[in-house]
Amino acid sequence: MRTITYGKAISEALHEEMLRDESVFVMGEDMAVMGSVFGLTKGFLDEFGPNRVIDTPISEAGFSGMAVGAAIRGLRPVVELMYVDFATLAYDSIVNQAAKIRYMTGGQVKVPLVIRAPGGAGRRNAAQHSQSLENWFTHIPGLKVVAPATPYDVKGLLKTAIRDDDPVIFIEHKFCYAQKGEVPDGEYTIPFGKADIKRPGKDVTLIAYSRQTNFAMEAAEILAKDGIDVEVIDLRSLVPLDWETIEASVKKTHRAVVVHEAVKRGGYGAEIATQIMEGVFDYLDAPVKRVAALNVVIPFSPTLEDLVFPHVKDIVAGVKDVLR
Amino acid sequence: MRTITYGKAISEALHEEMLRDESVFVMGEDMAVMGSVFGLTKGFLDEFGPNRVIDTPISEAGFSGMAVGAAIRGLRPVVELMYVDFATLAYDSIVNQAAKIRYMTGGQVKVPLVIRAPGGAGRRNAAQHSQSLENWFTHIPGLKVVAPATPYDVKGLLKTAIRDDDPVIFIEHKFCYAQKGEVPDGEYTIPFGKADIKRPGKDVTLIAYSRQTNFAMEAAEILAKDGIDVEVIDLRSLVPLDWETIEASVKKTHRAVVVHEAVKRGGYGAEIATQIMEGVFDYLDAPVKRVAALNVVIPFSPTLEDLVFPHVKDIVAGVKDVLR
Amino acid sequence: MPVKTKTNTNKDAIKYYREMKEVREFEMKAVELFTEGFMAGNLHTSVGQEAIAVGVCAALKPADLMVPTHRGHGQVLVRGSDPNLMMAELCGKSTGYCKGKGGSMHLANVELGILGTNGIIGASLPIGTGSALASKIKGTNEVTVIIFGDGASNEGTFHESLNMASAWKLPCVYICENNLYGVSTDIRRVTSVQDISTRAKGYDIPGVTVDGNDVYAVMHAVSTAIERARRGEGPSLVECKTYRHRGHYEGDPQIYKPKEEVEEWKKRDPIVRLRKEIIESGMASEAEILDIEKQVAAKMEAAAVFAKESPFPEAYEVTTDIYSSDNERSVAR
Amino acid sequence: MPVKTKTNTNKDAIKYYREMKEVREFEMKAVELFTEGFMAGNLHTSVGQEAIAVGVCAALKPADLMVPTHRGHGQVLVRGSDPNLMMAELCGKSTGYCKGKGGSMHLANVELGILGTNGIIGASLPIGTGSALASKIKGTNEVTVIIFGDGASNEGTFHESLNMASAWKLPCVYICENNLYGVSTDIRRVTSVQDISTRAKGYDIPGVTVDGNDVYAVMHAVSTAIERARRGEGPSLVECKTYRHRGHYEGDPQIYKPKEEVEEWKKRDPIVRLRKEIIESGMASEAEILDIEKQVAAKMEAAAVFAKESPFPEAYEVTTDIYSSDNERSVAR
Ligand SMILES: Cc1ncc(C[n+]2csc(CCOP(=O)(O)OP(=O)(O)O)c2C)c(N)n1
Ligand SMILES: Cc1ncc(C[n+]2csc(CCOP(=O)(O)OP(=O)(O)O)c2C)c(N)n1
Ligand SMILES: [Mg+2]
Ligand SMILES: [Mg+2]
Repeated sequence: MRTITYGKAISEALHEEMLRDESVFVMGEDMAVMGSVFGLTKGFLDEFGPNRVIDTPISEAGFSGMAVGAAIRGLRPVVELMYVDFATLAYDSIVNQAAKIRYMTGGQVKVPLVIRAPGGAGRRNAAQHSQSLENWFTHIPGLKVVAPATPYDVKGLLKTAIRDDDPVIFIEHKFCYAQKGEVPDGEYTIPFGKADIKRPGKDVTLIAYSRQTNFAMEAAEILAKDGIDVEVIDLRSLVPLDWETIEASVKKTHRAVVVHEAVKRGGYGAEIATQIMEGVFDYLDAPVKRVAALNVVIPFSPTLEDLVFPHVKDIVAGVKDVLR
Repeated sequence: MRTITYGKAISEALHEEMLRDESVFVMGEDMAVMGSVFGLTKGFLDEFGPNRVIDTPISEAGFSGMAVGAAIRGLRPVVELMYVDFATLAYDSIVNQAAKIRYMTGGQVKVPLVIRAPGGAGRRNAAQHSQSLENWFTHIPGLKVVAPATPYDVKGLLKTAIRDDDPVIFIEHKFCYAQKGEVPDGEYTIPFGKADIKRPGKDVTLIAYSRQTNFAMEAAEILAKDGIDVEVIDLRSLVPLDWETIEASVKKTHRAVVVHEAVKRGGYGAEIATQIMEGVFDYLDAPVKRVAALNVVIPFSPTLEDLVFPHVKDIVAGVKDVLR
Repeated sequence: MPVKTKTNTNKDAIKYYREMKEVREFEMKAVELFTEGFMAGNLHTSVGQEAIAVGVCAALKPADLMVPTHRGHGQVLVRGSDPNLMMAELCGKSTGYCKGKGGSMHLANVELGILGTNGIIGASLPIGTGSALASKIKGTNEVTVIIFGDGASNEGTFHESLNMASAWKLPCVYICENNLYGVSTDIRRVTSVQDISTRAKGYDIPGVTVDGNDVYAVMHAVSTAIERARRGEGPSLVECKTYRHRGHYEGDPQIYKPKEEVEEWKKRDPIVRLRKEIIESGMASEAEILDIEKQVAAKMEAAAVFAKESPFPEAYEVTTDIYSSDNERSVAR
Repeated sequence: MPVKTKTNTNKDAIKYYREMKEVREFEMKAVELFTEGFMAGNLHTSVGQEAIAVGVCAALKPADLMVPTHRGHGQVLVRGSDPNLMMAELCGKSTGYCKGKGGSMHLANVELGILGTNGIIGASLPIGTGSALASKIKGTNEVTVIIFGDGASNEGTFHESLNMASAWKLPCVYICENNLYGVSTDIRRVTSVQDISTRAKGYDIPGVTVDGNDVYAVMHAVSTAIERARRGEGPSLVECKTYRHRGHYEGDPQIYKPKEEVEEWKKRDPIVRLRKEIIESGMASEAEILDIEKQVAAKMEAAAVFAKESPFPEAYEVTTDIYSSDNERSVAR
């Protein structure tokens, strides 16, 4: 199979969906002339024209709200927030409009809107450009939330997101853009709410999403050398959640670790951990362990930043912890 | 002891702190001439003048950001968001500015800012005026988060919030404003991070905050008649959290229920439940139970709205569940 | 002098009168139900401001779209909605336009192009601007009118929306109902300009202020703006000066308004005014007008009865309509 | 013709030249460290725009406050900050102004009234406006200058801030560095007005556009605005037209800029221009200028050495400074 980057996979998904369906358009800062700051829409302006590849002013509240309006009118906007941290500015459009309009109107409308936004730390982008904020969105009914880790997944899930009739918060990881992986040539999609067992195992269930999936895989390799057989579950979509896969795995392993790059307090890891406790308490031989970021603001200094969020060694330690 | 409403208690706290410290000022929509839509600052304009009792335009992003600027300059702004749902509009000021400026400047500044905002459902205010959003804020390091239930607590905690040098998200419950309780005449404050055991008990630990504390107390009364001795812990402040009180209680009761009005998925209940599992797993005789709102948008229709968030009977059922 | 404008006809005048009266009666009936406890939550009436809803709707073509305000009963009604289904919605009944899930603040009738009133001040502007963007992308020629209050013009979304609409010449019209107050706050105390329409200069678009209690003035100004938008020349800002007679919401004692101001504006009641014009100019007799009024009253009484007699939504409805696909699972956990 | 303005003196001209040169050298040194891998993250240089930082700072009194942009090295430096501590901050070192926690995008020097650069476009406006509100409440007479880009003027916070500042006559000055682009986006493609200063009309405040590459023009316009603000007459909007020579951030190949435009603007380099003026008018000899340049170069070289040799923060620093009280417990869980 051919190997492409996560960034290229996103680009292909956007391109294919724009070819497939005229109602799909992309909008955001520096999407057209520059082809996005991460280069994901290079060439799109020439191919699809300025009506479907839109450079916006720096007006996140405005253009995200416009996307809601356009979605209600039957188009399929794919909006980019340059960093997920800027969701603060588009927040009302997302939370009080996109997520709620269908319900508030008693089902009169659909809101087929995708908001793509890179999250994640490690690039020395400091406090306002490095956050992982997915749990804000899982807490808002009406939103679907997706956070893929690999080129294969990001492509298949983005295509699904674009075809989905609900607002989807599509969280990419800026560190993954350059990362390569196998992606088939032909057309495929990946359904929401279907976790991927990236590595089967019998001793511990290790649940991750986004970039931490890759760290989890590395940790599993290391642990295998110590004779610990880790099952790595990549959630891929947080809402809807594939509970069945988690349940089956923990029933088998009796131990679980949840890992994410977001701040631990109030994060999605607590949700997963609690659901495991609620669902399979009697199977648990140890408390579910969270491996997550410190409850701190993200510092600029490289040496400090590396202390904030989980690395492979932290996951290894976390797994060993639940086996003690 | 005299009995006053929760609203009056807030009003007194604001008034006393404004008298005590010239650097305190209030600002928000309809705070001055009208004395706030809930009547909490009636008479303040005449007493303290327009420089310290400020009617803003409907510009939440602007005036919340201005409050951050004024706080950095050494004043102590107390900002009202008319409904916590409008935090979406002030969100960048709260999340990327207020919470982070101290850290980003390496401790050069303090941000003594209070954002007061009523949350909660049940008043038929529909989807955009009824949410409980505290877990967004606990997830942002740099913010303190407080959610009092009673007149006594709201007064003492608001005074602490105003004197605190950090940004405090002070969540009131709109249903509590008219509710009465004992409040002493003299000056007092209540420290953050000190939960209140509102009712001691030995069978189950019932953890709540904001209005649900009152429901929890009612539920405990009912359960007492069935011979179930419930310990009700009112967290009062979510950040900082009084873990010691929770820990001691669960070590005693071996069972815990967490209740809140916010949507269950991604809520603070998961955080508490997980911390209990992490901290005292071996003491638990049953999984920690969450009693929380459905994962839905809040409907206008009274009959539907009442199905969304926990009522006394739901808490009673929840407690019985963990005793089974 | 409304009756002197050139496009005015007897038929129009009477139609406008009936429409304004319908809005007034609808809302007074809602107030009644509210007071009697059949309705809960926030009820924002537009009593005194009805000429704007009527003038705006008169300027619209069938395919045009509208994003009304939180004070939007009139706009939704005059555009052609059924008062029965509206009143039912205000009462939270399953027969309402939104199955009772929306209520007064979230009235929508998308079939008629009414994209929904909004409880978030300022949110209607980007949504409506996005509708206009959709028309541009689709290459169709409907226009979106976006209605909002004076207070909303101080939200950042006003700025962002008008800028993009102007820069991209989007087919929309921004209509500001300036009733001088946002809740208790006199707009002049918190706003840097006397007339909201002045702000048009900051976006290089036409801005005009009209008497919002003159249905013809509103209709003409909005028509001009719509035509411009339809020609692809971009948006305009139309400010309609008006006044709300009742509280911001039902129950608001309006202590913040000077008595004389209230009295002054009550004299300019758009309904009283048009009624007088019609009768004085002989377009209709008082008897004919009384007859219309009787019909309108009966219609709104019927709406109240319909709403009262309608059932509340069934319990299962609480978890439907959150998602259009995979709803059950996405709500479950 | 900058040298002909009446307040101009030899001493000023040379001071301004030295300051502009310091900014340029500081940033080129930063680029060097960035390229060599001593610095990471986003580095936004202001090469080509130095006259604005210098002109603005020349207009300030010691107690005045400043909220710079994300492209704010020059503003922070010229206001009196130590290049050593700045460069250390850019390298994430513990000796930096923010102990390495902020970096280039969050430079602050609050002692000098520099309230912090900001990574969120548009966030500087309300923060600075709030600083002005604080002055009003305190009854003191310092003025806050708020600097932001052309792109930022399309954020809603621009609107909300200018409206409140105008309505309440707050002592601040809004200074727009219009370098024609926000990242790759030509401001003219996404903005409804030719000159950002036109927007002042929407807030009933003075608005002026000046040549941002002319340090005197900037200084005069900002001085006038500051005096007005200090007299309690409210804010002004000063637009400084300029151009950035380097990429939006280091590494940006600027494919979106027409070559001729770049060439045209490079000719208007504010530093080259003032140098020429000084020498031609005889205010200083080329030798004297060369001497200044040597001093400046040495200073910035020293800053680079200082930054390189400074230690990274110790690990415990990651959890300090989140809260001013109860930090440990509030971070723990
Ligand atoms: C974002 C937001 N802020 C505040 C409110 C509370 N609120 C509801 S209506 C209103 C006043 C709106 O004033 P205006 O836009 O003039 O409309 P009017 O009510 O006068 O018709 C306010 C402040 C809200 N609903 N949304
Ligand atoms: C709210 C927000 N949106 C987008 C960005 C990404 N971004 C950083 S700088 C920039 C361009 C800013 O343009 P302008 O205001 O003209 O300043 P300039 O960079 O030209 O100095 C953008 C879009 C951001 N940092 N914050
Ligand atoms: Mg109004
Ligand atoms: Mg720029």
